[in-house]
Amino acid sequence: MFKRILIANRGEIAVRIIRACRELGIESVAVFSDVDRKALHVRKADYAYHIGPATASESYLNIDKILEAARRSGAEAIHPGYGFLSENANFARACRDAGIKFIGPSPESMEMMGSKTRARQNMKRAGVPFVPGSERGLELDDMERLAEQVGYPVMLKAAAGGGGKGMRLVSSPAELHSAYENARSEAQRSFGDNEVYIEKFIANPRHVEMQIFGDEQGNVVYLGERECSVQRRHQKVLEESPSPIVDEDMRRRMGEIAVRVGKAAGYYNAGTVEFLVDRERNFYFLEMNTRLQVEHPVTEFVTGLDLVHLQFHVATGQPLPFKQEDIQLRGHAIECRIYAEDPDNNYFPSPGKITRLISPSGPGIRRDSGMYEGWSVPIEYDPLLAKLVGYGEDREQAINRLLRALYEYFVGGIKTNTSLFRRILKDPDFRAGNIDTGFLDRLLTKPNNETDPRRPIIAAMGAAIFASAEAQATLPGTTVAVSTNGKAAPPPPISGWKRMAREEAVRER
Amino acid sequence: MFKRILIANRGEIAVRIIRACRELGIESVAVFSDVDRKALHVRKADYAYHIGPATASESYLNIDKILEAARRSGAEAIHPGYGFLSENANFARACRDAGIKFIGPSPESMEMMGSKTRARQNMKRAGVPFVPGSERGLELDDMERLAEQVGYPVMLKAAAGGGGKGMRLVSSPAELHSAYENARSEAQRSFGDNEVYIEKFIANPRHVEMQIFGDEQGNVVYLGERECSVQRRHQKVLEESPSPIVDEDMRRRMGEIAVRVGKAAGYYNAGTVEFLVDRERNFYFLEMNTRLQVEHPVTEFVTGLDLVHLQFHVATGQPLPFKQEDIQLRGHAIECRIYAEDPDNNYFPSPGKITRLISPSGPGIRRDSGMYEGWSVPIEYDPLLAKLVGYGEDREQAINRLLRALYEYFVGGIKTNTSLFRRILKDPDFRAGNIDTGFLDRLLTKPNNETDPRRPIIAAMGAAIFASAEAQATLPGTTVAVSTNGKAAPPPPISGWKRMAREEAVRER
Amino acid sequence: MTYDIVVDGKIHHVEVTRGEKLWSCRVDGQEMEVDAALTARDVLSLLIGGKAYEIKRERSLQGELHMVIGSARYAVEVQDPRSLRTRRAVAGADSGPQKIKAAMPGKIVRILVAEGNEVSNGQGLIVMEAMKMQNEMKSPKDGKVHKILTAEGSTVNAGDTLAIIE
Amino acid sequence: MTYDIVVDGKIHHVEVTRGEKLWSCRVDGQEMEVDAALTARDVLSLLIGGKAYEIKRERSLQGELHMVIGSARYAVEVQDPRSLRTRRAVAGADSGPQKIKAAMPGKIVRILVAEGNEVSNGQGLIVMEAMKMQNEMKSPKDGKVHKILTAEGSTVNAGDTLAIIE
Repeated sequence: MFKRILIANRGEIAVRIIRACRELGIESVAVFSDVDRKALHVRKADYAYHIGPATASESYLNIDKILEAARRSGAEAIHPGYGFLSENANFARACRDAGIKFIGPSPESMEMMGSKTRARQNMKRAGVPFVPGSERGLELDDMERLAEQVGYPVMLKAAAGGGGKGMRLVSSPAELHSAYENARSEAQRSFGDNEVYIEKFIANPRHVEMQIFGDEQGNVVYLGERECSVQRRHQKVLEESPSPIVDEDMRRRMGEIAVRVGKAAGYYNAGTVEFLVDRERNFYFLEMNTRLQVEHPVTEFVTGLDLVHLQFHVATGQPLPFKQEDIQLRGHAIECRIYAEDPDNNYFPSPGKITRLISPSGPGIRRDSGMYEGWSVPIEYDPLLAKLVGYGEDREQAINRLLRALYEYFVGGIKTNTSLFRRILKDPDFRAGNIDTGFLDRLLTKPNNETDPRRPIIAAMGAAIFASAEAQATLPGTTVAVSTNGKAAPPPPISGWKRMAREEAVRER
Repeated sequence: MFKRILIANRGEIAVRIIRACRELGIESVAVFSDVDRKALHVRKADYAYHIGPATASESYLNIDKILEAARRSGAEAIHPGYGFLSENANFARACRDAGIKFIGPSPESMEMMGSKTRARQNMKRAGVPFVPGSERGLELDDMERLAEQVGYPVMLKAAAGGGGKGMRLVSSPAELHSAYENARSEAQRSFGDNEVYIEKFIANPRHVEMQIFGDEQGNVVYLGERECSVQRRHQKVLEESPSPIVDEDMRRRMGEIAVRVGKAAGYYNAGTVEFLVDRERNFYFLEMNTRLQVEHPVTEFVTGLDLVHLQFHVATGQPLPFKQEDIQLRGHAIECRIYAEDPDNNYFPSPGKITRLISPSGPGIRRDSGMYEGWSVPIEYDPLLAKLVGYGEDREQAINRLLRALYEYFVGGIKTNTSLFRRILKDPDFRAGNIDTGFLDRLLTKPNNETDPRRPIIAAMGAAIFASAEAQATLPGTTVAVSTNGKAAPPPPISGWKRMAREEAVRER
Repeated sequence: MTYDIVVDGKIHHVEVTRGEKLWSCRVDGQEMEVDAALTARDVLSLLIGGKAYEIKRERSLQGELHMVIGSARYAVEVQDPRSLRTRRAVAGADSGPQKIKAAMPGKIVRILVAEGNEVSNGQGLIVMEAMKMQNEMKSPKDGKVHKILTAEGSTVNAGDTLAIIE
Repeated sequence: MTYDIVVDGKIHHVEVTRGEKLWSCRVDGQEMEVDAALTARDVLSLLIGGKAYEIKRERSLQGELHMVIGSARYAVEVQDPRSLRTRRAVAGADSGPQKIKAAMPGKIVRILVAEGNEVSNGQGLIVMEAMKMQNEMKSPKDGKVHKILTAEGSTVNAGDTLAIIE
């Protein structure tokens, strides 16, 4: 096994990988930008190296700086996490050239899969089903012709893309031109590559993906699917495994195709094959993600495996320690992505200082978090703070445990989207498994009435008791100045409380 | 399902049951003594009733007060947790008479099993294997005779006992008299019953127990064993499932005997049948615990079931939702009991205010806790603060994940036994599965050298930097007064830190 | 002590008096005996006739005071009855000119309206990019774009006024 | 600034100076450049040539200062070099009369020795019951029971001296 591994990432995924290192007796090396000196991944690592300013391109996306940190730390391998350099074949190649093991697939597999159009060609040869559309990036006029051919609505997608960037839905020829320009410029901004291709648009599909795992001996297995249809602006918000609509037979067929995709790409380490599923449960190859997914914990819960341990294992060149038939799926798991964003304000990002953090635990609850009380969420990066994952004997128990855990979760000082998950998990359609990629947008248009008429009165009383207990330390009759002191943490409990505490102490004897 | 359930307990188990209530949409009713007004179980419940002074006999052990609270709250059922009234048949009967469902077995089963000697008679009839000894409580002279007969060493045990109270090992006739008297008086003190019986002593046995579950239709299943050999003073410290020495065949035989025990007692709800296992892997019936065990989470991890949900389910009169053959055991789980006690001071209890609490989470880690930062651990009750449970694909991964989690766990202000678990989990014998009830005592006699020569220097530097940063707010050159302020929480960061923070802020731009 | 407390825009008149063991509270004329205990910083446990409430107090970056009960969050303003701010706080919601402020630092990607345009409640005004996400700031009311105080491509700080709707 | 710091009974001479970005530290003559950051209350993050240390500071009920690094805990005393307490702290361990104190409130169950008895290091002296557990308090050294200051059955408070061994 490796002696020392550098994690070229930040936040919850860096923490999760550092934990895996500690579990296996591997020394972990963190890297951090100026604004991440106090980040949790730096606190938890055995080594930490500063790699530059907040701007990702000058730190977490900077290949030279990361390799320099790896050399200085003597790391034998690098885990890229997700995002940042995780799907950058040049980085994987640079690691190889530097004699450092990149924990992931070969740069060749990444390149083949990285460009959606090339992936498409290879997969077609492997007999993988596709949504009708263009094989590769098109100029506007070709695109107009093909759009007419497959029929509107159509979807424009960035060839180098992912996570919804550079995607545009076009429902009529009139919109195609501007959509095409926007998609190209956004693709250029996001990926430095403005190649855009076209696909027939499938109304309200499900997004189901299959986890695969390969070793360098050429063995590839599938570890069950994940349902990722609950999305906002093409961003996954909640994922689960198994999918409510996938039965054993469909799982086997989808899994075998995913394995074929992996083998066609000479794939090893962890990968995910994404499919679109239509109402008739036909599925079409969407894309392959050549990295560990954000949502890998739901697969870990239902398989009982640790995918990061497994990544380390195969990266050392050893074969997979099990065969397809050894995989035992059991129970149901659901992941909620806790973001620093304000549900009451159009999900606007909400960075800042976490003044209070009360975290859930207990049966069936896993929490992968990158935050802690007193830490300030920087504005420069993705607002994912933590992942709350619930396991249950069945889907209903997993849902109920998550609702319980969300009830316990309190993040003070900033806004988070926890209330969104309460809405989702209580929604009758969701509970019945009736979800598709349009589900969340529909839900958010419904009025949100989580109200108990008595509560506002309790809130008023609580505010008065807080104020009264503290006022007694200052001038009687004055009130708490709400506007002042807002940015600082609230003042410590003062004599009003102290007296109250003393009284209780007396009472308790 | 019940609408409202009262939990006649406190601490982590009350919290765990309250969580199950919330998950199932059941309203939870907590009860609390004077010193528990701020306890976590009171914070988490939907209702809470004060039931008297700190002394358990006047609160948590007081049947009338608990039933009164149940009546006032309108609870339809009572969950007793473990300890306190959980194995008190009179309480179960009083609940029945009050028309409140006791979530557990019938008072009749409890009585049959409550007295070890009567249990023994019934089990013998059911063909359950026993350690040679007396059928019932004996007078001294009979005891001397029988001791000669089965041969020394022998063990004296309280008929009404449990958890090591009233137990005495006697290795020669000379010791029998005083041991007998001590056992009787301790039994009287602990259980109000001085009946004491005798058993042949098996050197360094293993303690393995089988979880069973019954419904009121008479179905009884077994849910796998738990190895509980790691004990200090006959108190379980760490438990795991499966046992390193139990294979499928032994599990089936042990499980079937446990089911026979349950059926012989007309048992329903959750119960545990304890066995002694000798070096040849022969097992002997020890006792039956007619309650949910502290260590039930390890069984929940390997079965994927929620035993408290299941308790509620069968308590409503419904049959078990599965059959024996549906039980799927997978992976390995280990539980560490985190106690407020000082490993460096002979494991002396260490109550007091928790000034800092940093809790582990992440893959394969479950934490059932009754503490929170700022809470004061009362001196009146059992020092169990929390249970840290680790799951893994196999035993080694479970051990490594626990070590990782223990590394993250920090409880400030009081002492806890976390360092003990690091010693156990790193011990070669433990890792090889070579454990018996004498294991821990042997381990504790070994020198504990968890030392890194560099660390004390780092500690000194850290102390100096803490002191320097704070000193600059006061008079230069003065040092931190260690002796003062000890009881209060440490002072908030002051201008020394503020300046440092500002400098960092500047640097980070 | 007596307070006027605005909860989500509605005023409640609250009197609280600490007794030996319990607090006597009167909210909008309704009497209650309350067992109140501060369990942790900013965490208040209330027992009212057996019913338990945990109230978490939070001050947001913008300085608003919130009371969080279970999963419900309430914006709260504690008022000295003699002050006038209450009425504003309650009335303010819809009448008069509204400032569109940047809730956090970011970059202005697009401005969708021009000064003088009529806008309706919920209509998109300005697209801002922050934390790798584009967000549309919408009009809080039907009205008219009185002023645009920023330009496409410019970087803004939290609290900056970007536009005024009247 | 300069400190004599006692870690688990051993003195270290420590000089710390805060620079622009880093702290210059000299411990027992050894020079180090340290990147120090307070990440949370009582939690200090140190980076020394890439190696990361998290140090948690704790004051116990008895007022002792501890530094916790990873899973290791160190009893620390920060000394003004001019004071004399240091020498005591270091020497004190074994010489002179030792008080046996109750670490917490409890009940004395049994007293196993009498005044004047010779006792050896680790020998049981007093059995105390607290938190439902009986605990034997042992002699910290070889010596003689100078005084017994409690009786069987009596209730004692934290810090009470129960016996003196000389």
